[in-house]
Amino acid sequence: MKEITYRDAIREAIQEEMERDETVFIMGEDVGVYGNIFGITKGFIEKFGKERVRDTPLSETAILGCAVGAAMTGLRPIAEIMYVDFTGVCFDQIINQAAKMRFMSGGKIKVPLVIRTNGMGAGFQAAAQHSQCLEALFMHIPGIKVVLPSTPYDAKGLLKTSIRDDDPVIYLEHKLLYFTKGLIPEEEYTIPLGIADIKRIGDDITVIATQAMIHKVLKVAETFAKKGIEIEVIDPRTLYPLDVRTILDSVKKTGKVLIVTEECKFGGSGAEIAAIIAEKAFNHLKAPIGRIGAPNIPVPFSPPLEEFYIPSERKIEETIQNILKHSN
Amino acid sequence: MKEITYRDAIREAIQEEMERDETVFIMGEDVGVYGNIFGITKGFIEKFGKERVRDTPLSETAILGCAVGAAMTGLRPIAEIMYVDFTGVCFDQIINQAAKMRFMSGGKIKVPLVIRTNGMGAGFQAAAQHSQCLEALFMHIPGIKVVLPSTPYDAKGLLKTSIRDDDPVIYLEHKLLYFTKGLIPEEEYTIPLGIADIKRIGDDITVIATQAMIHKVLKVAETFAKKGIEIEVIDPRTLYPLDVRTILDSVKKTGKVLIVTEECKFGGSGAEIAAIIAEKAFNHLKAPIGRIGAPNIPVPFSPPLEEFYIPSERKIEETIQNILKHSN
Amino acid sequence: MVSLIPKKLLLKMYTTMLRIRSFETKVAELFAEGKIPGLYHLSIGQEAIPAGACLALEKGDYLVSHHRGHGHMIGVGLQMSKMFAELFGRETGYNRGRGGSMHLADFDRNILGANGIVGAGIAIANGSGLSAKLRKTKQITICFFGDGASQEGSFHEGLNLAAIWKLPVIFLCENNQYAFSYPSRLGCPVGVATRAMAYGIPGMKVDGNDPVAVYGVVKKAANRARKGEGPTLIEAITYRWRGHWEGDPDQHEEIYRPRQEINEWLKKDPILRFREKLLRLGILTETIDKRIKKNIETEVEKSVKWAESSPYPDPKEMDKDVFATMRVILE
Amino acid sequence: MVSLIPKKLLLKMYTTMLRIRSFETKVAELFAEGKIPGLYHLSIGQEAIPAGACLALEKGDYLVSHHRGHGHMIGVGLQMSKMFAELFGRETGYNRGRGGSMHLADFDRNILGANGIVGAGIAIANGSGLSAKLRKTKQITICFFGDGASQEGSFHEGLNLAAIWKLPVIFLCENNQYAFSYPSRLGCPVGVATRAMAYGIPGMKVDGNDPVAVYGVVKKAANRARKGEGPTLIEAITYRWRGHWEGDPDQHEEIYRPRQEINEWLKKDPILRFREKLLRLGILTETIDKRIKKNIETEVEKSVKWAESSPYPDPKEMDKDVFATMRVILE
Ligand SMILES: Cc1ncc(C[n+]2csc(CCOP(=O)(O)OP(=O)(O)O)c2C)c(N)n1
Ligand SMILES: Cc1ncc(C[n+]2csc(CCOP(=O)(O)OP(=O)(O)O)c2C)c(N)n1
Ligand SMILES: [Mg+2]
Ligand SMILES: [Mg+2]
Repeated sequence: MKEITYRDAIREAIQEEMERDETVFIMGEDVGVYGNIFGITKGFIEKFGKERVRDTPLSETAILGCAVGAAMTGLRPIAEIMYVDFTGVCFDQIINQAAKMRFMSGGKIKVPLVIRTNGMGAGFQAAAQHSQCLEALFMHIPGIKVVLPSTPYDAKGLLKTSIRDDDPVIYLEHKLLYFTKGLIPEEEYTIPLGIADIKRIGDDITVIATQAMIHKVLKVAETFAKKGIEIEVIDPRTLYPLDVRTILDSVKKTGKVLIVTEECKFGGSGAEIAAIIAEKAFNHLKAPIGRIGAPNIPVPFSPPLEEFYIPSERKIEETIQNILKHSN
Repeated sequence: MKEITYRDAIREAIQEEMERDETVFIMGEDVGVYGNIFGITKGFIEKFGKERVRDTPLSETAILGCAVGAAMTGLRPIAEIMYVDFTGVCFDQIINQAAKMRFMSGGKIKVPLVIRTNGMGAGFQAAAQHSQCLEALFMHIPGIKVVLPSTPYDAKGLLKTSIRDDDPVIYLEHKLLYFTKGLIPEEEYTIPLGIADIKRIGDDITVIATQAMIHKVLKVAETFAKKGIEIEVIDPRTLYPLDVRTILDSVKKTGKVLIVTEECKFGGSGAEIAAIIAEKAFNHLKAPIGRIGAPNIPVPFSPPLEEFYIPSERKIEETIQNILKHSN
Repeated sequence: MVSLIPKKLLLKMYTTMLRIRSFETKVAELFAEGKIPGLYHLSIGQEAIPAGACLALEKGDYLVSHHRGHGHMIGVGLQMSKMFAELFGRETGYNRGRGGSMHLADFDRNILGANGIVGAGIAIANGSGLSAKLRKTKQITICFFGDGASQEGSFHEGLNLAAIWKLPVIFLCENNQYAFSYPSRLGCPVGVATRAMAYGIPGMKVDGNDPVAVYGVVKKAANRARKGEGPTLIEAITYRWRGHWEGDPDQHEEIYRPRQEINEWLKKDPILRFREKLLRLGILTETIDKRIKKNIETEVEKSVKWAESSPYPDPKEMDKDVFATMRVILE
Repeated sequence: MVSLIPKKLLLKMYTTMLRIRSFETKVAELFAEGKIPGLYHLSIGQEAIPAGACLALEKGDYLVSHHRGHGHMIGVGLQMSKMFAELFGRETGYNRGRGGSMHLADFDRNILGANGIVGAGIAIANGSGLSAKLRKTKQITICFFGDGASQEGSFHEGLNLAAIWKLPVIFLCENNQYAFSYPSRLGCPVGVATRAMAYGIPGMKVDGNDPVAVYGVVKKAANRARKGEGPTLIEAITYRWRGHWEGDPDQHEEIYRPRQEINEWLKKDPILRFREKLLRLGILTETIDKRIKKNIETEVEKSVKWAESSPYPDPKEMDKDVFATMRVILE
């Protein structure tokens, strides 16, 4: 095992896959000479050449369109859209082209494409157009897999799998996590899409969370552990495919559940998870399904506003407390 | 009262508002000379002139950008995007511009803009890129109101309110409903946004549905009524603001609930409604929360595929039956 | 120009135009009779463009089409039977009934598909262009789109990227004077070909009702692309005879197109014009002409019959076609 | 040209440039010290453009800006104090702390705001253009954007619509040679002004380091717009001295910009150049110059102080700013 940052785990995944398979290439704004805004592809041009590490103009529709076409004709593009917020200017290529191409063709074509975006999430005072969590939009569109890693280990393993996957994948990186550290194996490994990770085992309540929220939940779980309350923490890791079984098994065991996501709560990915539980594990529930997310407000700039906006450890703690009050 | 089609109800709303307020104008592809693909604005150029009834080039981003800018500077644009599927090419202007402008300004500007789209929904064999129900995407974005009328009465009243509203509204028309008929008052009326309509009163189960699904549910409800089972049918009419109170009150009364939407079920608007109920009316629930939607597949072209794809009356009936089996 | 082209090819162009027209005339008929479902955008009147352009391509070249794409498909030799089967929504169709007219594709022949989103294909064409370039295969990509598409952002981004990367792509705009009801003289007053200047690439305007002229410019652009010199923008001037889609009342009433204008263009029928030329040059005779038409008639009839008698797809099988690696859950 | 402009205006241009530079130099400092949060895109080196362009406008004209927008705001006379307050995230800021640098706006003065999405403002500018046209107010709109923005689809759609509708909009591209790390000679080899030809509108290239030259072309474009003759595309050639954003390592290391190139441009400092000209012409004296600078220094210091001592917004009040007609629910 070695310690590595989330950022470097992503870099290693791309690098290893580009070494392994010469049909893999990467394109996007500032990924070449600059080496990506977070330094993910630094030195890649030297290693792989300008043909496989392609700086593009400021044309997100052209980037994704080109990636879709290349994926349909024998290559495995990794297309980078700087911040997830910018998918708004190329949304058609994601939802109507990449995602639907295979089905519209009657299953005759595959589109092995990875769309990576750097900047999910708030916490940087980057304001309303540079801080969103938009996973729920992609999750609702059939035909595309949605990956959102929370640790270096998951980041590397899931990205390698995504690149090898024969279907379009949107791989959402969280800007607050790039410089967090974790252990990964020295040797090669991959993580299948659609398998949730139980980040902590417990019997008293199930907390399902993603990306930056996982870390807050884990901290809160430690506090509860000291009081003898054991929280089961589940990170779905991929929203599509979603590991419904792991979630339901846990809920059936604990009977209590809280879902914590950073996105706007209303209409978010947490709603789907809650709805599935309310449909499929209803008879096991001993308390209302709790859900925490951001309020239905664009992300504010000012630090105290942003701090209030992002779901806090305190809020998580209090909500868990409230749910636990319900008798078994 | 008079009988009118959904299409004509929409036309009347626009016409009356354009007559009432000269800052209201309409722009979009084929809305002028052609009078809109469903004939909604036929004759409008003659009535209001080319300045207020504006044919645009095939440039959806330009259309919405122009509408946002006009709304910020004293006008009340109605911008038409032909099919909802095409919002993919101008999504940024909806989610990052129209919806966020006011908040980013610190509440100092208003954006009284209506975005209308003609073509929600399947049933026309228009295939994967012309048949989607995308309300869930908009509902998740803070700053924009989401209206989806199911009857001529609602269509007119809600559209008039939307045009008068000082906030951006996306008004989603369902292509299958244009030529359905209903009664509306001769005199002027409006319907506030955020008030659900109880389309049928009942005590045995609450069914929440939108747009084309409302009509299927109402038919099914009649069948059940014959057997003495009374279904309460709720049409939220607007997904944002969502009339949570009406929904919860009904669920508290019936204890059983089914949500029926035409969109892909996974990550859809129905999930949010289910999640709210699971959180806020949990103690009143006597059965798992049922949810019906399309499978997680792009809309297929071939008639038997499409028929299978769209939630059917039979499926609604069976699911209700199953939920009712749960003892009280 | 005509004299430089082998007789056989000229006859093939002529036959291709006739095949497109017959196919689409049949589509109009079947749709009017309620026999085929869906939305139909016919290219009757525009047949010279696919006939000229597709014959200038080589085997293995990529083709990207748009909503008005039947002509392109027939141009590169797709089978009418499987095309009709698709329109009938049958399992034997090119897209196994999942796609319909707006999504016709044949990946076995590198036909990357029609598209329901105006302008989307322009961005996608760069992908097959880049792919061929990186794989060093000398394949080129031809991308068909309308005058309306040249008003979309994707046109700008797509052409710019192709120019910057010198991608082997031919952007062929079929300027049929209207984007639905919107005249191209309003939407693009300078003319689409002029827009090539914004990207520093060649822009060529050509008579889109003359297959030989189209063949010529496409051949030239294809050579350029194959030599690695980059993309070309071609604007082929033509006219659509029918409504924007089947059911467009403009077909019968004067809504956005003056009758006078339509009548002028009807006189420039690309098929009749070419027929006369070929007859004059002795390349075609009345006997051969009759035989060609007879054959096509038979082909159409047989194809429709086969298509109509083909089985519908099984809804329970749809779950397999969304992803290559997994089935989705059908509830 | 200079001789045609009143002395007072020339001095105002000069002062404006100095005010922009001082403001942004302070921003860089505050950011480096960790005193202001957020993302900062500074326009140091580009001051001649807002100084020339904004002074060519009239009261009531609309202004649309982009991520690198401080200069435009100061150019039209926004108060440094409220700008700083916004950057400090305070309730007294122009956007009440909700927006920050990338969303600065002042609707009381028709300054429709910076924007975090490259190219988005180009489409929005047409809206104020159309609005003025329909309301017959003779207001024009000036829209600032970068060379990178000219690669976005919104540029194409926006300029085309403005041209078709003859909207009173000036599209002013500040070509500072780079879009982040991407050189504009790659992204737009023909030059941005050339792209005007694609829309049949005038395209003008101007020395963006000369405020008088910028003033001249903008005045001309403004007259044209006000007369109802439609939009103009202006490309002002300039250079950004600092990194793309504060924190960009290119500021200190040679990553995408050769040091040689930066040094060449530093010599073309728009402020020094203009200062010398004004001194030569006797419009400015060393004494006046000192006084101006002293005043600005005081203004900056006072503004920062005021901003820093302003209160933060109350998070519980955020619910009121999303919609004009309702509060959202804060849980
Ligand atoms: C992004 C988008 N906008 C609008 C439409 C609706 N639409 C389909 S075809 C068409 C006109 C296209 O005109 P043009 O590109 O000239 O092609 P033509 O139909 O004339 O062959 C329109 C408006 C669409 N399919 N996609
Ligand atoms: C749609 C979109 N894509 C990418 C970005 C990230 N980004 C912000 S500024 C910028 C470069 C802009 O270059 P240019 O338009 O030349 O303006 P400049 O920064 O040089 O002033 C990039 C890539 C963005 N904000 N929006
Ligand atoms: Mg056309
Ligand atoms: Mg620049």
